[in-house]
Amino acid sequence: MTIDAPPAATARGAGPALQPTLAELSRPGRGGGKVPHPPSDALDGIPTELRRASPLGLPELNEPAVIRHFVNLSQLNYSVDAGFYPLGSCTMKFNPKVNEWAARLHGFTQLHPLSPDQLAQGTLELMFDLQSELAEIGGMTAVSLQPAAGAQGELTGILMIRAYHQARGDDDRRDVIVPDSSHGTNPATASMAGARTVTVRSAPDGGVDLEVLRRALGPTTAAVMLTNPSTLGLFERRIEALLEAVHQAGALAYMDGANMNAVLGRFRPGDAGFDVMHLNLHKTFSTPHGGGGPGAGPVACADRLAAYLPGPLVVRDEAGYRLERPGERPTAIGRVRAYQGNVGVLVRAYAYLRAHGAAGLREVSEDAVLAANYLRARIGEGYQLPFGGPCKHEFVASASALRRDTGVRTLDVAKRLIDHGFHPPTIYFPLIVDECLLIEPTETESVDTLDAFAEAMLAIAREAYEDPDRVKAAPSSAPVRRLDEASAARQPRLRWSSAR
Amino acid sequence: MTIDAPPAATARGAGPALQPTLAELSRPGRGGGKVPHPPSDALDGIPTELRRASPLGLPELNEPAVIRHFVNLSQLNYSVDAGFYPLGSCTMKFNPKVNEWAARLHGFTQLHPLSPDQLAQGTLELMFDLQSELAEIGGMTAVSLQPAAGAQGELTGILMIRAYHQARGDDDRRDVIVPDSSHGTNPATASMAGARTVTVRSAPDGGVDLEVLRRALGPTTAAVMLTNPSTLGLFERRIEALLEAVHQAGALAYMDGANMNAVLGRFRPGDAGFDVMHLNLHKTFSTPHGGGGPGAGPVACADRLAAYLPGPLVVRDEAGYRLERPGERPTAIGRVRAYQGNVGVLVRAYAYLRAHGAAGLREVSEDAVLAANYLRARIGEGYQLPFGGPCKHEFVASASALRRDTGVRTLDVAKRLIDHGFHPPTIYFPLIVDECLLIEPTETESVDTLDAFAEAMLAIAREAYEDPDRVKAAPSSAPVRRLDEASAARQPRLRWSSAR
Amino acid sequence: MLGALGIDSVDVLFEDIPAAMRARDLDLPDALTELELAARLSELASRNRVDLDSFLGAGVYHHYIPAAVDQIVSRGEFYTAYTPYQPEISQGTLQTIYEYQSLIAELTGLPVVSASHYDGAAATAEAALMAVRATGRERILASRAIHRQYLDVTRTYLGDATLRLDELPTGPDGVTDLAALETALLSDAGPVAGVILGQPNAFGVLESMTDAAGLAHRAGALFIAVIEPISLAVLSTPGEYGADICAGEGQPLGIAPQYGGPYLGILATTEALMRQIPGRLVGETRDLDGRRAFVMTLRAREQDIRREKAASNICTNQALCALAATTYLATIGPHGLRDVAALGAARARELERALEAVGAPRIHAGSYLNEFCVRVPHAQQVHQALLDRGILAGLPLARWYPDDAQLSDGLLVCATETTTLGQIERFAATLREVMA
Amino acid sequence: MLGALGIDSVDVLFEDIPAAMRARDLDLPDALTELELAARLSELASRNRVDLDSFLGAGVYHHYIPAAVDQIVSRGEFYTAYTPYQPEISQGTLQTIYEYQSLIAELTGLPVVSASHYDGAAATAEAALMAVRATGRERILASRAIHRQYLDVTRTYLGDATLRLDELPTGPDGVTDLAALETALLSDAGPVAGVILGQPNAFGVLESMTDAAGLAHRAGALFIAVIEPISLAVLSTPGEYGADICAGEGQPLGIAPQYGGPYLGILATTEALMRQIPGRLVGETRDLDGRRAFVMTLRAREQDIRREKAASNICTNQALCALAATTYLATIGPHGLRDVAALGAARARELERALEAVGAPRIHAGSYLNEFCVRVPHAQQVHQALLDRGILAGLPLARWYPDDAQLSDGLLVCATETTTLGQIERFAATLREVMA
Ligand SMILES: Cc1ncc(COP(=O)(O)O)c(C=O)c1O
Ligand SMILES: Cc1ncc(COP(=O)(O)O)c(C=O)c1O
Repeated sequence: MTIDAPPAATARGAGPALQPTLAELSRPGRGGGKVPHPPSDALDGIPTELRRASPLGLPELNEPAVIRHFVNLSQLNYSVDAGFYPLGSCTMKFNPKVNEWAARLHGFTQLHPLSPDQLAQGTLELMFDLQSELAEIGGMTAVSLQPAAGAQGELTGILMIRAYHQARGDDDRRDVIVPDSSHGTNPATASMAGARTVTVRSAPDGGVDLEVLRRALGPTTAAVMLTNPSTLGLFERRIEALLEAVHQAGALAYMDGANMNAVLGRFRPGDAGFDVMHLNLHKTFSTPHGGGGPGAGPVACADRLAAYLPGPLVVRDEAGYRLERPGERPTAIGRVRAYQGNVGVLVRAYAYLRAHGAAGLREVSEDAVLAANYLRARIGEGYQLPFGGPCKHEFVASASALRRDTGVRTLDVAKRLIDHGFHPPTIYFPLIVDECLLIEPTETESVDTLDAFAEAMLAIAREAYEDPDRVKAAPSSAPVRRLDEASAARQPRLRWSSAR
Repeated sequence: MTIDAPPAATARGAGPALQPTLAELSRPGRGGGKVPHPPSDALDGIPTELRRASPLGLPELNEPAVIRHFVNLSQLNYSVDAGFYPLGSCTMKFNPKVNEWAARLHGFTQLHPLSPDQLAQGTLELMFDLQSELAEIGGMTAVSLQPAAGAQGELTGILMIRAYHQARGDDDRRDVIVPDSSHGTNPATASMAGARTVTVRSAPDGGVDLEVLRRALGPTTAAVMLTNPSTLGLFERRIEALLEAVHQAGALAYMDGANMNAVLGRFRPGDAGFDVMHLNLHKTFSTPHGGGGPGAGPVACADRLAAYLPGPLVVRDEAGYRLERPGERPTAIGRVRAYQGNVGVLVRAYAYLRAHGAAGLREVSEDAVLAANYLRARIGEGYQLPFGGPCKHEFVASASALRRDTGVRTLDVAKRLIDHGFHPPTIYFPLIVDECLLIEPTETESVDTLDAFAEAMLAIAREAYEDPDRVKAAPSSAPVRRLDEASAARQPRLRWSSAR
Repeated sequence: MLGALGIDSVDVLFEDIPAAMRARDLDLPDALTELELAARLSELASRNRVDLDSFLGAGVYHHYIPAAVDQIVSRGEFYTAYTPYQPEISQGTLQTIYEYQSLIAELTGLPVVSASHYDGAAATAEAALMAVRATGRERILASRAIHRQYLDVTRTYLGDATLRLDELPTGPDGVTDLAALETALLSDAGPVAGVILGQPNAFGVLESMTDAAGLAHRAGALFIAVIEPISLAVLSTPGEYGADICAGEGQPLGIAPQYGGPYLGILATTEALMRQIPGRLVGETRDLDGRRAFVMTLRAREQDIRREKAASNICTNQALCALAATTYLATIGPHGLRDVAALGAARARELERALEAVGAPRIHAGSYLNEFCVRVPHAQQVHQALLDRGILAGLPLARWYPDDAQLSDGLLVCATETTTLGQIERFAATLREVMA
Repeated sequence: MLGALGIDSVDVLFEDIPAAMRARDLDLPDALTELELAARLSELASRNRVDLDSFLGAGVYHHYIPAAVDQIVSRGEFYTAYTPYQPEISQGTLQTIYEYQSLIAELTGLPVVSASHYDGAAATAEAALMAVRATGRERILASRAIHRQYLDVTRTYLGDATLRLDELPTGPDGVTDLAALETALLSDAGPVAGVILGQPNAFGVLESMTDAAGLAHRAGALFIAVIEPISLAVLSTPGEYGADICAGEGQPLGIAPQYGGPYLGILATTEALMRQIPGRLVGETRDLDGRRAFVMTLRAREQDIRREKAASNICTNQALCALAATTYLATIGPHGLRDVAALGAARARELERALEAVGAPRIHAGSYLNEFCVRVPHAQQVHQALLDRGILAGLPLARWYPDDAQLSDGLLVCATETTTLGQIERFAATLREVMA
């Protein structure tokens, strides 16, 4: 077996080294001692033809090797716990440690999802309270905690809207309108729900173009999905007219609430007239992102849609808290998860909510918006700002002038930020902005950090003029340099070969 | 405030960056939210002259800043969890994770040390079992778990020996004999216990020189302290004659059992005739070293010293387990710890013992000794081996030829190992070997790792001949280069200045 | 910062919210300090009853989780990172996903594994949609003996429009009726995109997957297996019996039950269907200096690039759970995994014997691994009586299969390597007492 | 490896052990798998009763430990490293020790802080030995109102030879008798090296440290304060009242009680005594490139260099506990620490009122912070009766002070910020019930 990574020897002192794979570390006979051996006749009840024929080629390692492998791999990662992570649209705020502690409490972790309600009163109370508190925050009537992520929340919401129209005999409403600035999950959700996606162009100020929207609306429109604040970091200023137009057309309004971190306690979508929304607990409510997940995307809705929320919800009666019984709310769209949701994530979000209270949440948004506007002003010293301010929790900048003048692209700026010790912002998203950088500092960063980041961005801009090749060659100090993504896609190697 | 560390910006991509201090990170008004505010009259009962007058200049940080600070600092450390750590005399073996889990169980951590015995039955049973099992391993009669470390175990043992002699009216026995190869704690302990330290020269084979020892023994000898296997990694071959001589002189024999990892299930000091010994749980029984501690250094003794063990021991009677009561064993030398010992460490050691059993412990020593002999043979290809084999759990090598031929010293070899990704061995200890390297691989390392380490050592030896300056300039890839230790000692700066 | 922006109140930054829409003060409980919060959460956690002897499985299992797993997933470097968009500083996450893909490929015998889905049910639903996309057909056949919740979720995902899901019956032995499958495949309700069976199925019974796969393939349908990953240490794999897709719940691989999630949706498929699979894929490549490295690949299937044409809307997934599974498999190893599977089977046979001896015989004749149904007169009341005595006697089936007379007095019970013989004895003895 | 060594059994490597001394097989319980081990340890832990309302302190206190502390000390990079002999790859440990030294210096007002000792008692004993070394005198005076165990340990450390320890009495108000101190300092039992008082003392009472320090200094003795670190957020510091050395138990700073350890022995002193302090010291310096870095310094005091002439035999210390304290102080901050101290004081005053109201008045008149002695008829039986009702009513003093009539019915009780008003009420109500 060849190990392509540089030998561990050359790199640890210099920072984390690339690691061999588990398969490469495997040695026959290693491992064991975790569980007792079964009696030799344990599997006699299983007919031979139902038994595994191929050898079980999992790697064989002992615990020291496993720990060292993953500890070293972990150090190859950039993380919020180690540095500033201004990934726009993702709200990479700090994840309080007491929440992690809470989610690991034995009483929470060991509860089986099919436990009778009487055994689950602690978690049920927590979920009940969380449902109520999220409803209050959204200005909505009812909440389902089932969806595992924002995208699943969207799917849930669109299916609810469909069920609503159908219940009214409005079977033809199958179109879902999304602005071209919307998050990719919005159109993808519409397709997944069997709807036709209608994309509408944004106005030059970044908001929805009301005229274009009005033209798109019609008797086949089921819903308009609006991210607000938008993925450009802008509050939708024409929102009153917009919602009026939607409802007048007989359609419902879905709000992608993934960006609620900007407007907690300032704006409640339900008050404004949205019919249904989701919240991203892994953004606004600080549950960690886990290298890609898990998160949670609860759906909150107004009265007229409550009947369609997926079951089971948590309800309270004389005997205490309980899950809705099968069939109890027959109009429900059905489950979207096998069980009650990403409960471990809900525990963290509940802890966050209780730690903040109303005033605290409002402060979160104030600080997030203030940080974004401050950073926006500073970044504007060296980059284009395609839209006017103020922004909300994030803002769009562009390296278009840099590209024009020096050939240095947004991608290069991002990679060079790595050499400066920062995680790059989101780049080339939203798709509608040229050489786009989407920057979200969050409220948990200090002004010192914002300044250091701004200095780095401005230094890179200067460097682009002085030594563009250096920027284009970045990163030079990361564990690896730029990757050959093209051949990865051309000849996908998605696993190690199983012959070890 | 100036931050001398390079800005975080330049280094993260390249591996962990040096960090500002907590004081430098402090900003007025940060932090809070951990505990409720007290009523304003909370301190009215305290006379003003007893109150703190100076401002409490602790740094003010919020949790994100704290976490980031320590996560980044942690990555500046080399650790067993991340790599090979062949620090001789320290037994840096892997620390199983289930032990960490166990030590953090609520029932263990929340128990107050002055709890009535009836509330402490779980921990008391664990301690009782551990006492018995350590006695069995040492071939001794009784064990005190109180000492916090090997050195405190030594002090305890020597005080017990003194008490023994005094009880027999043998008041003049105040000398403690130690070989010149002994660990520094041995002579330091003797002094601390008010004894006179007599150091005896080792024989050329690394063992005790019997003749020299016989001459040193006499009516004022209280004890001989022997590290066995010694800090040279050698089992004391003349041990039978040696113990006979000691006892014939009316002295007692103390065994420094810090190196028991070499001989578990092969050699029981009590069987051999040692009167008292300590064990280092943080070496032999895999409790982690914590960046310098805590550990635990239980003392085990033969029958004739049991009366002097510090109290309270854990005993069992009809009602269950309990601590000895004050005065119950009036000859005890008195406490050496405020309470029962480093119980959190004892839990880990108990877990390790129970995970291994008799056969497993014997295997531990076999594997440790085999690994050491294998590595010794490989290192011998490029370095001097001042003593014959076999070695036990560790061995001494010397870079004396390298120094003579190239000017490259052991210190340089050690620093260059850092560039190769390894923690250096112990160097210049024991003091009696020229250009000494004390190398202890432990049983938890794979042959692949041993080979990689040997290759690195041999490569450095080659490099010393080809490019000695490169070796002398090492490390070049660590977070810092060599330090100015002299001026650190000349003008000690032991804290940040309190004016922030 | 206000100063730098030349404003004197943060309110200025919120003036873009129309006045009429500004929120009133939120009505939420007061903020708690960390001390108070910890007390509140401890109290809630202690209100759950997790101290019973439990024989409840039904898709979620109590397995021993080696301590190493929690040490790794608790590392901030892993859990506070996000999607590895910047591979140069995300090799930790990327390599562990690649390793996850490799391990699950080894376990299932299917070479292409996505980086995670929300749970076993959502993975099953995605598998059904995938079959629809791959075949251009609109009808799914699913055994009634896959977990009820998985059927529900799949039905929800298929929606109400053109796609349709038909259930296949089971025989009295608990096995899916393959004759009925054959008929359904040929029925004029339309060509079938995919056939879904569970192994072990929802009654714990082992299906004839090879035969079912053969029938599906003969009709041009894809065959989708819903698997339990630990069983694959000893049971024939989807790869062996010719499944095109397999979906399953990864919770048994080092993830605690935690009342339903986060879990791990496993989804794997063949090379042929590689470009149809939804969700993240990580592949091996090189950097400019030729060093091996890992990167997200085949991204053109994903929502952020393809928008309405994406293979799925999935974005945030369950990556940390995939890391838990990877760490679990690396720690437990092939021999350990076989031991876990076989010891569960051995305990289950003890359980069967013990329950039968006190008058609670199995319902189905089909063979099983570590879970099975027993008949207990007045199952619901007996279940409650046992609860009162500290025993969670599995799942009463009447609630989930109200129309099935065979199951009306059924309890689905399971054993794992954590089940002790003492617990089994106590269960049997208490059952005898309660039934008397 | 055997092959490479040219041997066919590992036994060959053990032939240096004389045949007569080779051990028989060890008689130890069978090895357990991790699953079995975890079950055994859970069971032992659950056998401890830690669910009572506790008013027990006496040197070890239940404080709230922010979750951040455990996250940090659980990092393998910290807890699986050892003594930072190689500073180039140990800056993490070195800087945190430097920070610990700085924080404790700030707290105590004494500039030189050692990196940790075994516990408060061992630190006190080391302080006494340090006074002996620094003054060349051989007699220590210690208030009887420092914790009994600290007196015991100090006595053990001083040994039986030439060094001697005399106890100073306390008055009825619970305060050390300074007139007696004055007399003792002048007595012909020999010149005094050091005078030790506790603040708060073992009865919870506050001493007149300034006066005591003055008396000690006038007699050429060093003044040694035994402190409780959280109290220093609000109480006058050793630096302020002129202590030469302070020792104390760092457990309250983020370390769980865990039945006695590992804890954190705090030891701090003046610049003048810097070279007398035992234990590790870390100092700031530069590397070859001028970068700030940290390194162990003044090593010539330590055993591995100085052997029998070392300032102490200490080698392994309690570094990870010092890290816990550092993380705790960084997390809680100056305002938080003051709140902890003051809230404990406030709760203690509630406790005093509540107990007094049911007939258990304070014994001493001296002022106190958060711990005090109350008189309860039949204290030992009442204590047991309260235990049976789920209340741990502090420490019965008769066992520790058998010869002191004033304390024979005494209970030492404490409150901290974790004590709730509900617990106080329940304590008082139950006490009333039990005493009736
Ligand atoms: C605006 C917006 N909408 C929707 C989503 C999708 O949420 P999730 O990733 O949780 O599925 C995201 C984030 O990824 C988002 O930023
Ligand atoms: C041989 C030997 N003896 C004694 C000691 C002292 O033990 P400790 O460091 O636990 O005080 C050590 C280790 O440091 C040692 O290696």
